Amino acid sequence: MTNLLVFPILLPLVVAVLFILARVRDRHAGTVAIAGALAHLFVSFMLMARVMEQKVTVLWVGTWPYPAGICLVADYLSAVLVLITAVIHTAVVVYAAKDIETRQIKAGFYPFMQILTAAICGAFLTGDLFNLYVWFEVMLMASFGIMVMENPAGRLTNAVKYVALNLLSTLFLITAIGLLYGLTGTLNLADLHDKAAGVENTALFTSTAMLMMTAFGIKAALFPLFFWLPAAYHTLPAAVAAFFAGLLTKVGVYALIRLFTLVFITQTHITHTILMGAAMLTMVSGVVTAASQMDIRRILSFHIISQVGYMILGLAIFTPLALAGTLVYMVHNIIAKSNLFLVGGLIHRATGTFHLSHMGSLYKTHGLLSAGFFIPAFSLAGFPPLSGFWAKLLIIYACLESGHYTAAAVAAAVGLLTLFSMAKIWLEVFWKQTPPKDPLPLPKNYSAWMMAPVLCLCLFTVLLGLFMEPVMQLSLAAGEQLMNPAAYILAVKGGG
Amino acid sequence: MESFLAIVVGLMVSAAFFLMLSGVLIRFVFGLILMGNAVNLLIFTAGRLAPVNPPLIGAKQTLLAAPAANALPQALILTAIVIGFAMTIFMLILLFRTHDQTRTLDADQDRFILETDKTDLPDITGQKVQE
Amino acid sequence: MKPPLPNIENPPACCRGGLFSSILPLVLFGFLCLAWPRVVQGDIFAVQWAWVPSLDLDLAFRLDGLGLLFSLIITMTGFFVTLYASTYMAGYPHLGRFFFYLHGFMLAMLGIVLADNLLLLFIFWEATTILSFLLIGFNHESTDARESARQALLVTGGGGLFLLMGILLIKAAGFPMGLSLLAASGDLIRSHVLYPAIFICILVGAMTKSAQVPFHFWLPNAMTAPTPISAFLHAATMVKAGIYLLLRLHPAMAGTPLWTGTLVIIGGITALWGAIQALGPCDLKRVLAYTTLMALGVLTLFAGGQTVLSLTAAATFLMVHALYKAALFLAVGSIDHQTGTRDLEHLEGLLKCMPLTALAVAGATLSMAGFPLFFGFIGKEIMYEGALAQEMFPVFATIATLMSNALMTAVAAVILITPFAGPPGGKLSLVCEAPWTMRLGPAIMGTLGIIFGIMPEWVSANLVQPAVFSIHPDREDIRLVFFHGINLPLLLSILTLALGSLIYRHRILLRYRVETFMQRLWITTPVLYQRALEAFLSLAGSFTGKIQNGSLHFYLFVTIFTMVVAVGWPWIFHIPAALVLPETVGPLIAFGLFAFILASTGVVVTARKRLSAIGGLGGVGSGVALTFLVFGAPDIALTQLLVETLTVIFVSLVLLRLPPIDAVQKRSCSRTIRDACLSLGAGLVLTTVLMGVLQVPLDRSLTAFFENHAYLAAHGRNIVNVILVDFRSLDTLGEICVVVLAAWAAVTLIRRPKEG
Amino acid sequence: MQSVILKTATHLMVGLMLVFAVYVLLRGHHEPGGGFSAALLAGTAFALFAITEGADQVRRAIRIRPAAMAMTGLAMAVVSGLPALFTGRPFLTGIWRHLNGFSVGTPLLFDMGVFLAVLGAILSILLALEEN
Repeated sequence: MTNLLVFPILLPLVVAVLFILARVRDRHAGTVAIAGALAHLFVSFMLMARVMEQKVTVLWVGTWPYPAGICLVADYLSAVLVLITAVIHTAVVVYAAKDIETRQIKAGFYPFMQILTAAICGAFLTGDLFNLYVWFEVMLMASFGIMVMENPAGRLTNAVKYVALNLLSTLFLITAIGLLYGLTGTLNLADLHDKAAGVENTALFTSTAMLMMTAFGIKAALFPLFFWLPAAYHTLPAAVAAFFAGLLTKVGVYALIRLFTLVFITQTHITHTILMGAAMLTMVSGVVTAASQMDIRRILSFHIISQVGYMILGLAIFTPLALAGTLVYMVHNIIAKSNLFLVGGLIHRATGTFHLSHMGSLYKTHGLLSAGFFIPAFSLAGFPPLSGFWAKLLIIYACLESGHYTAAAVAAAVGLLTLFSMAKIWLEVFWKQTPPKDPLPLPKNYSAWMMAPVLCLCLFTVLLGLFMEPVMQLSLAAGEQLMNPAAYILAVKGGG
Repeated sequence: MESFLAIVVGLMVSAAFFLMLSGVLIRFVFGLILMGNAVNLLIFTAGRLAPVNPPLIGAKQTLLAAPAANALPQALILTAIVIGFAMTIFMLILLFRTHDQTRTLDADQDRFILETDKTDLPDITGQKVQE
Repeated sequence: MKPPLPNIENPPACCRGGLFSSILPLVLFGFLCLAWPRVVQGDIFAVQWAWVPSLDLDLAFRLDGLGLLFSLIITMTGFFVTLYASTYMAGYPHLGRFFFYLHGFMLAMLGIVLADNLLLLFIFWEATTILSFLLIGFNHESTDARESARQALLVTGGGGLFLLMGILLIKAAGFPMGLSLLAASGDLIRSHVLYPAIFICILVGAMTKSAQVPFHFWLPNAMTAPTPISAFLHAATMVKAGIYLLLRLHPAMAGTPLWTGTLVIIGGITALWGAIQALGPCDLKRVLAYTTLMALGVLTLFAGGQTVLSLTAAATFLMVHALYKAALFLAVGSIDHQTGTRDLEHLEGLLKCMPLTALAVAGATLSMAGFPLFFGFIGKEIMYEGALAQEMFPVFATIATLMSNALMTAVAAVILITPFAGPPGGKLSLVCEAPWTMRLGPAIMGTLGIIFGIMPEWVSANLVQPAVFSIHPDREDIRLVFFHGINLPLLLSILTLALGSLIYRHRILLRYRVETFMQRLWITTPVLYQRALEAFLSLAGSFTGKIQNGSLHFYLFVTIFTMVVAVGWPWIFHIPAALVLPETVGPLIAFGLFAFILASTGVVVTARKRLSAIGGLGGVGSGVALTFLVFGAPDIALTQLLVETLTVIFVSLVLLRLPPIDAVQKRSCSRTIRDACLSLGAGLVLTTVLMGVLQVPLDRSLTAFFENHAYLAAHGRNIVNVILVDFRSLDTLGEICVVVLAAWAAVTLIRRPKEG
Repeated sequence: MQSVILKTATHLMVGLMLVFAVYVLLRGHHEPGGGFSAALLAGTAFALFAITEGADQVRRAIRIRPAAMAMTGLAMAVVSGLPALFTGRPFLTGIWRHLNGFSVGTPLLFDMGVFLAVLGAILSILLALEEN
């Protein structure tokens, strides 16, 4: 009996409800949201501690037993991702407290963020396929809401594309769930693992797996299903973009990892080979498209795609080490990517633009901000001892160790092109002199409260890199756990 | 019966995708509604067509008296219907406001195609964009 | 290149912070000196802390002869450069950052040469890459500096990736990361099937860092950095990291024909190429950069050899080069600093104004040219010995060494004679000597060139042999001596000087020849780099334009197409088998409903008016609802019906404010056909997959559980409702969240202020 | 809508529909119906009301803000899961009291929460659209 599992979902939900029912005044909104985020961080931390102790912990919501009820399960992967979600949520809310306009607060920015957090945690924790679908829908709706929140400059045409393609993906998803239910008669993931082995028509099973892969592939922004992401992310306010960029695609990646290590593992020579192809194409197409962009947010958005490719590559290789690499990559990338979008917001505040051509000189005038960009950017490019180095190293090593030399070469080449893009931003934004026609950077048009989360996340990036051994131990344990789901299944069954 | 339902589902899906691809966003919403219906039917069919009894336990009884239709897919469909309804309404309102902004709902128009502002246009030479 | 603008008005202030910070390298140098005698005796200092044991990565450091040699060079040069920079850089903005990076760089360099773990070495390696990027781009407001910094970053960073691959291949092949352990398993590595791949990866890493042809071009361009940086990074230390790596991996990997052959060829070509190009430029720093290329080539050539002799040559020349090159760079920097130019065409007669600098330059250039009595002479003798004894391509090695040495002699003469000889003209006569902080380094290093030249035995015993023995199993006693007697190397040395003076005499003609030759070259790597960059960018642009083209139709088409292909292809051959279904008998009215649904669907698809489309949708919805009802699902039938009603109400409310559905451009016929085909394909795939699913008997255990517990445990008779509010209430909780959020978001949208 | 008869008829019908909605809600646990259907029914009733009488009338009739209603519904659904927490059982475990043959339990509260949430949601969009 461990209700602790429900708190990462429940707590933000309660905070969101409180926001409306208690009519939190606009000027207190930030404080309440930060308090809520900190509480969420606390319970996520407790959950992590619990999982470190018990390895897998399960809660059967409503006390209904296996496999009929809905269970929440936290293994290493889930617990780590919940914790990292809480961290990003906190950072973003602290940043937003000084950045978001009253208009957006009135439109319900904070409750939406809270529910979005709840949904993300729900997706990470649930042990039931249909419940996963529900959390995806909550997530999607919350993201729609935040996206169209009163931001008069926001272009709704981009939001339309985002909404349309995401709706298509949820339709694919529910179709796949329906078919899978028809095939196996169950929705519980652990039960699905057992039933999957008994499905005789493997072609049919593979087809269902492919439909599922397409659905989550859209969510995770895999090639060639990523169009919705670059279409919309660059229109978002910095805090929102940071949150979305860090987490939304990763939930898709998480779902792929969960399903393709627990359920769809009978035909790995087909499914995981396809995943590998998709991963490589995703890595390359993301990084190539990024190179052509001149808007910071567009560059970063395309890089999200590229980096999702690395994570999926780890899944496709399908060894404990590779999955550990995927986990390290996810943690690293969520932190670094969110941070970069926050920095993008600060750059905008300092220069009034997002376009590389129109800015410059920040290295001279904004030293701290330069460091704030440099650390996550070069972590993304994979420079030691920052977190991104280990992530890249693990993925490449996993490729080489399992004999996937082409994949390793692609991963390395993409690393070089990432370096190219990050160097481009650095050169244009920080080193170049501001072009004569454009205004010089403003002295410091942002408060220390907006800088603080950036620096904290930088610190995480550095610390993660310096204290890699515990992270490695945890990731390897997570990788083992994913490759040998016996413990997961036993824990789920035992709770019934 | 099943094969007919499966064909109905398939045709509805085809119609839905065709409408979505038309590029007229209102028809996209129609496609969405249609697809929602098709998927619900699909889940229903996947839950197997059983005897026509609804899954209700009679008064004074504690268990089903006779075999009944599969209740679980029904519950899933109910959830899906309501979620689909919410999404459809949202999409509709979104289009309504988008129309205010662009004065068109033809997704093939340039106003829809352009994803970035003029100044954000891809600029591969690294030279400053001329305005 | 700008004409001279002598620096006479303001004697430059000295940056105190920089001056104080030069204590760090001095202290480190002192420590190394304390350890020196014991290292010479063969002791090895090693420390080790665990860092990431799961990756076999420890913070392991080890000071042996080779490490000592490099660390001495690094700390000594580091001290002189910091001291020098404290004056040279005075007046620049952000000096704090400058010295921070400089010291960071020095420590990273020490890390490379002291690390006893290949991964740890790589981490320091990358650190030097990134710090050199920051240092080369120090004058970041100049476009040249930025571009050179980026070029260096990309080339060495790319090489770093190769090196990483190489290291990971070694690890994947099951070898330890500890360097001393790795050295012990040399035979296994050399015979491993992955050896060629490992070798190539590591070679590319070393070649980019040490600027070997064809990756050499970043080095001359990096000369846009302030002079102390050029002296430290691009002459004495960083570029030698690649050489260090080759030497360090020598016991583990060298000795194969692949290793020797490749390194000798690449090294020889780089040496010749650098030496020839050194005649070209007028910018003194560029000249020095090309001579550095020559030196790096020679070092690579000797790192390729397997004998003690070859390695002795490499170690000796390493010191020769470090001493004269750092001194020359610093001296050229002084000239630049004092006169405002470093253009050979503008410089003359500086001997009078800057005699002490001239003396230092003389010491360094004579060593560079290999005059007897100077350390360079010793280096050259041993080089010729080594080249003649090379296992592979000895003739090529000897000729390459000879030619490049001859060219070096000529270049040395140019550097020594052109700026200093003759009377000072124009403003140059006002030039004064540089401050002591800037003179100290060149002076001492120039002097060391002579001292070492006079006492080669001491150098041999205390520096060269410990270094060579730490990477070679044989204890062959090869001593550097002042005079070997009349032999082939001596003859070659004499020949070198003769050839050198010949080249010096015809240098104008040769320079012209080199220039025309360069112009005639079909393609060179700098051009290739530039073109590749441009091609990549234009490819990226057109690729982005094609794929992220903004068309929703395209996006949807690709997405649906992907789905159809992904789902369809594993399934396609099983479709016929799927068509046979165990059918359930249902009420006949169901067929009527199906027909009604399809007819209504047809109406929606073909409708040209909004109202008829809405009517069609209503028809579909109610048809589906009735189907549910007929098959025993009153709950969803009711809900579906109500949802349908509300949807129609909302659609009507909104649609009346929107344009008619046919108010669009006409779509082309082919596009409609393509869309129709794809849609039909999607329908076909889903239908057949569904049929396939229906062939399998359903496991109804979940439903059975719900049926058995709905009333007894959950106190409800409507099983569907009990599932919703109790068995699966978490789903429902999420679902009402969706509804509430959707409503809220919609209201936000509706109330959104209109724009102009 | 000038006609008094029509107005009265609408009022009557809306009233009937609302009563029916409550009926559907309450019987939902045992017969077809439940929170969703009831909310959709009530929503349709209010939609009818809004179209004939205007949004103001609806606002006046329901008194509380639709958004608050929706949130109250959500809150009720969440709250219905909390008692279990305090008795040390998993979240959303049903807690029942049996009185004279009637069973009252937290799932019923949950269902009412669903009702309010969905109704509030429909109403808020409806009114916003009408007022636009």
